[in-house]
Amino acid sequence: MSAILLGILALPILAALALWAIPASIGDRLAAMYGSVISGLVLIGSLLLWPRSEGWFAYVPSQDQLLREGSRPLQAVTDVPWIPALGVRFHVAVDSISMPLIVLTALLTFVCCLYSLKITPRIGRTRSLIALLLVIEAGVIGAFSSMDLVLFFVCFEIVLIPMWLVIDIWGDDHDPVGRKRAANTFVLMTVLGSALMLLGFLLVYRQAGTFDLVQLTNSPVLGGHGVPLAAALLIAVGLAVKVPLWPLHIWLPDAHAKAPTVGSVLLAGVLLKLGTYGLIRILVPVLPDATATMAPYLAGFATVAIIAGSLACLAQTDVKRLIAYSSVGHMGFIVLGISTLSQAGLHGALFANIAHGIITGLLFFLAGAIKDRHDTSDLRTIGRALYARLPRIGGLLTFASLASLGLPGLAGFWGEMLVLLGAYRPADSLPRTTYLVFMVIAGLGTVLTAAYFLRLVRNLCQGDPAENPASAFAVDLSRIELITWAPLITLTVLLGVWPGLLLHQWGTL
Amino acid sequence: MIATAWRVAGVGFSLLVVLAAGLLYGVSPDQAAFLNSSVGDLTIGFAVRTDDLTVLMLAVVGVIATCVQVYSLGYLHQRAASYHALVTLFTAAMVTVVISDSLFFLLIGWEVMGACSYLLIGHYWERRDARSGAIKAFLMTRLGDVGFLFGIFVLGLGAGTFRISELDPAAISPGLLTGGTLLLLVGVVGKSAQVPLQTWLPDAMPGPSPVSALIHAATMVAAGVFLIARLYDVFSASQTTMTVLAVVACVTMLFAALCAMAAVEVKRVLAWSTVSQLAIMFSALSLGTTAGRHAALFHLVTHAAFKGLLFLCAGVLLHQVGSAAFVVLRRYTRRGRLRKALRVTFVTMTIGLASLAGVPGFAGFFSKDTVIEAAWHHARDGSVVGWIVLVSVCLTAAFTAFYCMRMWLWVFFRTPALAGALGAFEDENATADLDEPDTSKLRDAPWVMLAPLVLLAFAAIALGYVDGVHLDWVIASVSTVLVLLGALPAYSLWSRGADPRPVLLEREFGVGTAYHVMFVVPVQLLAKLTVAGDRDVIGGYVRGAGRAGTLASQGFRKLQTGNVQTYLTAAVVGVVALAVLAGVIGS
Amino acid sequence: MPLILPLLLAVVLFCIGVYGVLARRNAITLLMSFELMLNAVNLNLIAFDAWRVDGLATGQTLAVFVITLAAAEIGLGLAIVLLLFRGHGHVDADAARDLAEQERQETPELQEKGAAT
Amino acid sequence: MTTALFAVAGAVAVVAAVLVVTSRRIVHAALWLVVALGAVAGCFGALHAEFVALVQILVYVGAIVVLVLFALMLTRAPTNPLPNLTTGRSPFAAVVAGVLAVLLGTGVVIAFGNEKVDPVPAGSATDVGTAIFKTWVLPFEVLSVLLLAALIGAIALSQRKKAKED
Repeated sequence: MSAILLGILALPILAALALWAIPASIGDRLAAMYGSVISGLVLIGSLLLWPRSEGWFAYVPSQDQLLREGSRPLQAVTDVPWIPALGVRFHVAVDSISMPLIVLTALLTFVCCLYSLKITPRIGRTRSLIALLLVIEAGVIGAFSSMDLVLFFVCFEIVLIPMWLVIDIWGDDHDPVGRKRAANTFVLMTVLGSALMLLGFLLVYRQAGTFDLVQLTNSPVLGGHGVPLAAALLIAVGLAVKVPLWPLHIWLPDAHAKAPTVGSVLLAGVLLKLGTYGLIRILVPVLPDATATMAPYLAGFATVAIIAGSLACLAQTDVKRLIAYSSVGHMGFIVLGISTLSQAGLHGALFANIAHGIITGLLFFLAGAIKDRHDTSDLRTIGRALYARLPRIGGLLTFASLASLGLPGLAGFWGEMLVLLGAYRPADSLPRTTYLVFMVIAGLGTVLTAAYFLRLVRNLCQGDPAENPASAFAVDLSRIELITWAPLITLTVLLGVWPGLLLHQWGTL
Repeated sequence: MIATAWRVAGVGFSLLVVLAAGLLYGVSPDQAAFLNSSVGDLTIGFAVRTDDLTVLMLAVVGVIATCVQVYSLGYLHQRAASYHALVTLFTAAMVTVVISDSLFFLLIGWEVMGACSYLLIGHYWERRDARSGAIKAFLMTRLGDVGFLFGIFVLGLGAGTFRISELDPAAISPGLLTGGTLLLLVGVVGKSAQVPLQTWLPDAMPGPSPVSALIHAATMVAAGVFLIARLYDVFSASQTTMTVLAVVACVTMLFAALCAMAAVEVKRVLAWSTVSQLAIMFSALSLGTTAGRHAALFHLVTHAAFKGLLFLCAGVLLHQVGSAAFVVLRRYTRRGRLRKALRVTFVTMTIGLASLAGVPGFAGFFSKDTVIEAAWHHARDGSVVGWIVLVSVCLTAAFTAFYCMRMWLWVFFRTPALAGALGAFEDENATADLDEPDTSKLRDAPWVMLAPLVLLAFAAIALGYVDGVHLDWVIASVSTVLVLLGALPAYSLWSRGADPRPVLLEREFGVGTAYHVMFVVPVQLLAKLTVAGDRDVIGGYVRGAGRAGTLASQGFRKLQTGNVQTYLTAAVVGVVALAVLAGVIGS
Repeated sequence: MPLILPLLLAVVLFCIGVYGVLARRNAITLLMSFELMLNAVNLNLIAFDAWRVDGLATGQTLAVFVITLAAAEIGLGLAIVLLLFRGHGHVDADAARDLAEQERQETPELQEKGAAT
Repeated sequence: MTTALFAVAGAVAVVAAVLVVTSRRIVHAALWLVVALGAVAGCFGALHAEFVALVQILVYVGAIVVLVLFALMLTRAPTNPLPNLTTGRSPFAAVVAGVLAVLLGTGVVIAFGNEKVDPVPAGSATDVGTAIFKTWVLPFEVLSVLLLAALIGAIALSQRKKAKED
């Protein structure tokens, strides 16, 4: 098992290096095919790793109890010293929390590579783009599987630079200054956040004397004030930039609006999850008391994010920005779920993580398709009546919008529902009345979410076809689009009707 | 090709529902759970059940859906594939609601119905009113659904289960019970278009008429009534909730009936009448007695028949004439052609209206009487709620008779008044009434559309007798008098060629506008404010940080003079300072 | 002989060299001051060699090496000074500011970083 | 005896060094440098490092200073006193140098204040030569390469400029 994990970590990196070693003249098509094969292999590997047991090591005090309850918590463990002087170890493993996210990462990367077979940014240089995507994949999988704070930090950072390049080089070709600015803002804010996070890690190290997550989880840093609180605050702020939590979200709309389609998909589908994963994996188990002290404030910001994100969407005129802002709202739900510290909330957050990755990935693919066909993502320039011009894409957009607004029966619902359920009954140490208020506001946020998605459908898909004649060259859903989107659509429906597929993985957190 | 497949699938599915209802009839109640997963101490998953209520609703849904699907074969040719697919999904969602034994499973059906209604109302998305009507429908029901979801939380966590059959009102503390049922009621109010979330239903009329029939007769709005009937034990255990329900229902039935009296479009009249009739069902439920529940369900079934019929008739008018507005229909009527050309439609619609109005002998009469009777028995036991319900239902019966009569006369008959009552509906240009439409091509709809009409017309009479006729003659005669009291003024106004419409009623009490001003405008303002805030406040900090960095770098750049000696001086000073520092720290 | 004597002499010579490097204008004088500093270092090497006799003559050998290096350094240094003279017509170290960043147009992304959303 | 010799040589070296950095005439400064370096060579001799002293005189006085004088001639250094001999920072530079001297002096005194040197005659050419060619032969060879590199560098620097001027 551990060989598979090491394999899916190393394969994309090595493949990317090999790809750069090959002369640039191999052609875009071949590079994309190469990327598809590699990421396909990673996907297969990640599916082989899929855990067959329940349980999570985090809330289980000792190894003995684990064995008694009959759950195998960590799989594919590799634990070797890395920087012995600092006590840093190369400790990677997977469990049921990280596994779905790893599979999601592998899937989205695979889909992005497949998509690049036919549809690539106008700037060209597909070979480098594919290589960067593979590096991102390796970094993200590394972050999801690392059981050491420093290793997590390193992987967290590895992802940034390729993403910065992706936005900077392959971004919106009409606006070089804007895409450079967006990329810079993205990388600067995220680096600032991760610097704060590293400080928090160091404080944890000072208190506990180890960077190892397994040890830290089993003997957490207790105390809700002083140094633990400072550490929790630093880690939370650092991760909140990545999530992004209001008011640290400002990099997100720009980055998404300027990024190429595959960049947006990976950014929204995978990179944002690093933040929430960090909150669940590090903040909650390692600093439980401090997190409890902080949780109501975190929940407050999350609630503001839900409302502010939705309101901002209502006033957007750019389809990619709109979807980006919708991410702010959805990630707000996830953070709210985490900050309830209850089982339902955490389950909800984990579920919403996956669902958001799938649905928003699909939405960004659709937005990219619409943008490619009209050479702009501005709603007013695109015009209306997409149902008449591009009926299949319009229909899929409506489907994805409905999924994203949390329609029961599609994947988006269960996460939000469980989060709200968690807010209805948060952990015992938290002020319940406050959370009830948050729950009601968040519930109204879902109505606002519906409002802006319906506005999008109304302004884009519906309308009088006579006033918005079809462009001559606009073709409806192409085969490659259908192939690449099909897994996302299928998963959206599958997880919607059978949430247990994921929920039972997590057992009792 | 695809369209044909979906047509077949749609009709087949609805027949399957009917078949299922037939097979389940008489089967002893049972439940089954599947796809469960536990979250902490809660179990979240799906469950189905079968009992009398399920079978009854399945039958209603199946029959209406079959009628609608068949009718649509003739009615709709544009974008038929997506239409039939959505109607099928819509039916399936309602079936889900009906057979569900898990609150979450129910919620899935509940909200998927909302989404389907949104998509179907927006079927003619070229039209502005269809677009806004669709959005309004979805958002208002969604708002109610938030309350519904919270209600599920309260009740589910209170009872420790999300299974409907295991929800025991005795196990839930009274406070939670009242809170939970009130929250569920919010969802019901949204779904069934009761006050104060009533405005979406009349605005949903731009959708295709068969869809309206489906929404109004068997699915969507009926789901609210069904839900309370399903959770009747829980609801009736909370007196507060039942009182609130009664008040909401009574206000709604009068409000909606008044609005219907001033509406000038067939479908809008019918929409308001649906709101009003649903309120009658809710008022019966709010009595909290077995008789009340029975009366409500009885009325639900008869209402499904005659309301489905009426909407399908309106569809024929729309399909054959091109409009269902009084002002257009009357141009045909004045030549006397409409009644004669659309003979089947005229007859069936007359039956439907008679049933709706509660003319003795028709199904609506019996079911409404059951409601009045239940209310009377409850009132006689000294219940204030009973009295309120009784009075409101009686008033509503009169109002209903008024607007049914008004519509029937104005649509199908030439007024005996001078000049054919020019300008009764045409406000701006009275002489436009004199335009002579070409009536030569006017003929009745194809048989696929008429067959459902005939079937439903039969049901609109016969359903009154399936429950066994047990009339309280006093109540029957009182309600007959009420019908007459309502119908006579309508007749006299018509015969004088006048149709006074109070502004307040015509504008539907200004609720829609008020909501727009109260909610939509502030939200839009807030949205602009948020974007501006993001750009100028939060973005301002980020930009400020960037600018501060730039400024600092410009400042530091001044230090870089290019003079090597300066650099060296600084370096030596640095070394000295560090040495001093080390000495200080070391000592 | 007290060890402190050569050491102090080295300190004084070194600091005179530092002063010369920091204060003189003429580039050649700068080089001369460097030589003074190197000599101070050599002095230290010799003194410590004499203090701590190790039989390998480490200090003296190193001093010889340093002298060699000094020769190389002065060769290169003078070549640079000559280049400076050819280019500018003077050998004033204070006036030679070619290393300073030229005033030029601000790069756009610095100016507008994080601008309008 | 050696102490006295050393003291005299040291005093001469200090005075000459001060004159090197303060002389208004650059040529004079170069000549004072000769004195200073010679005095330092004397110090070496007093410490029984005769070979190094000789090398000092040969290389420094014989080669380096001559090179410096050539450079002065090539750069047309004026022989008359210069008005702006030092930069505006000279007082500050003096302070810095003084503080550095005090600091280093204090450090040296604290560290080695009581140590005695008993110079033994170990600085003969034989001894040092043996050390260099037995123990330090490898660094010596490396050093030769470095010298070569410096030589080439100096040539390249002067050549390239000429080529450009042409």
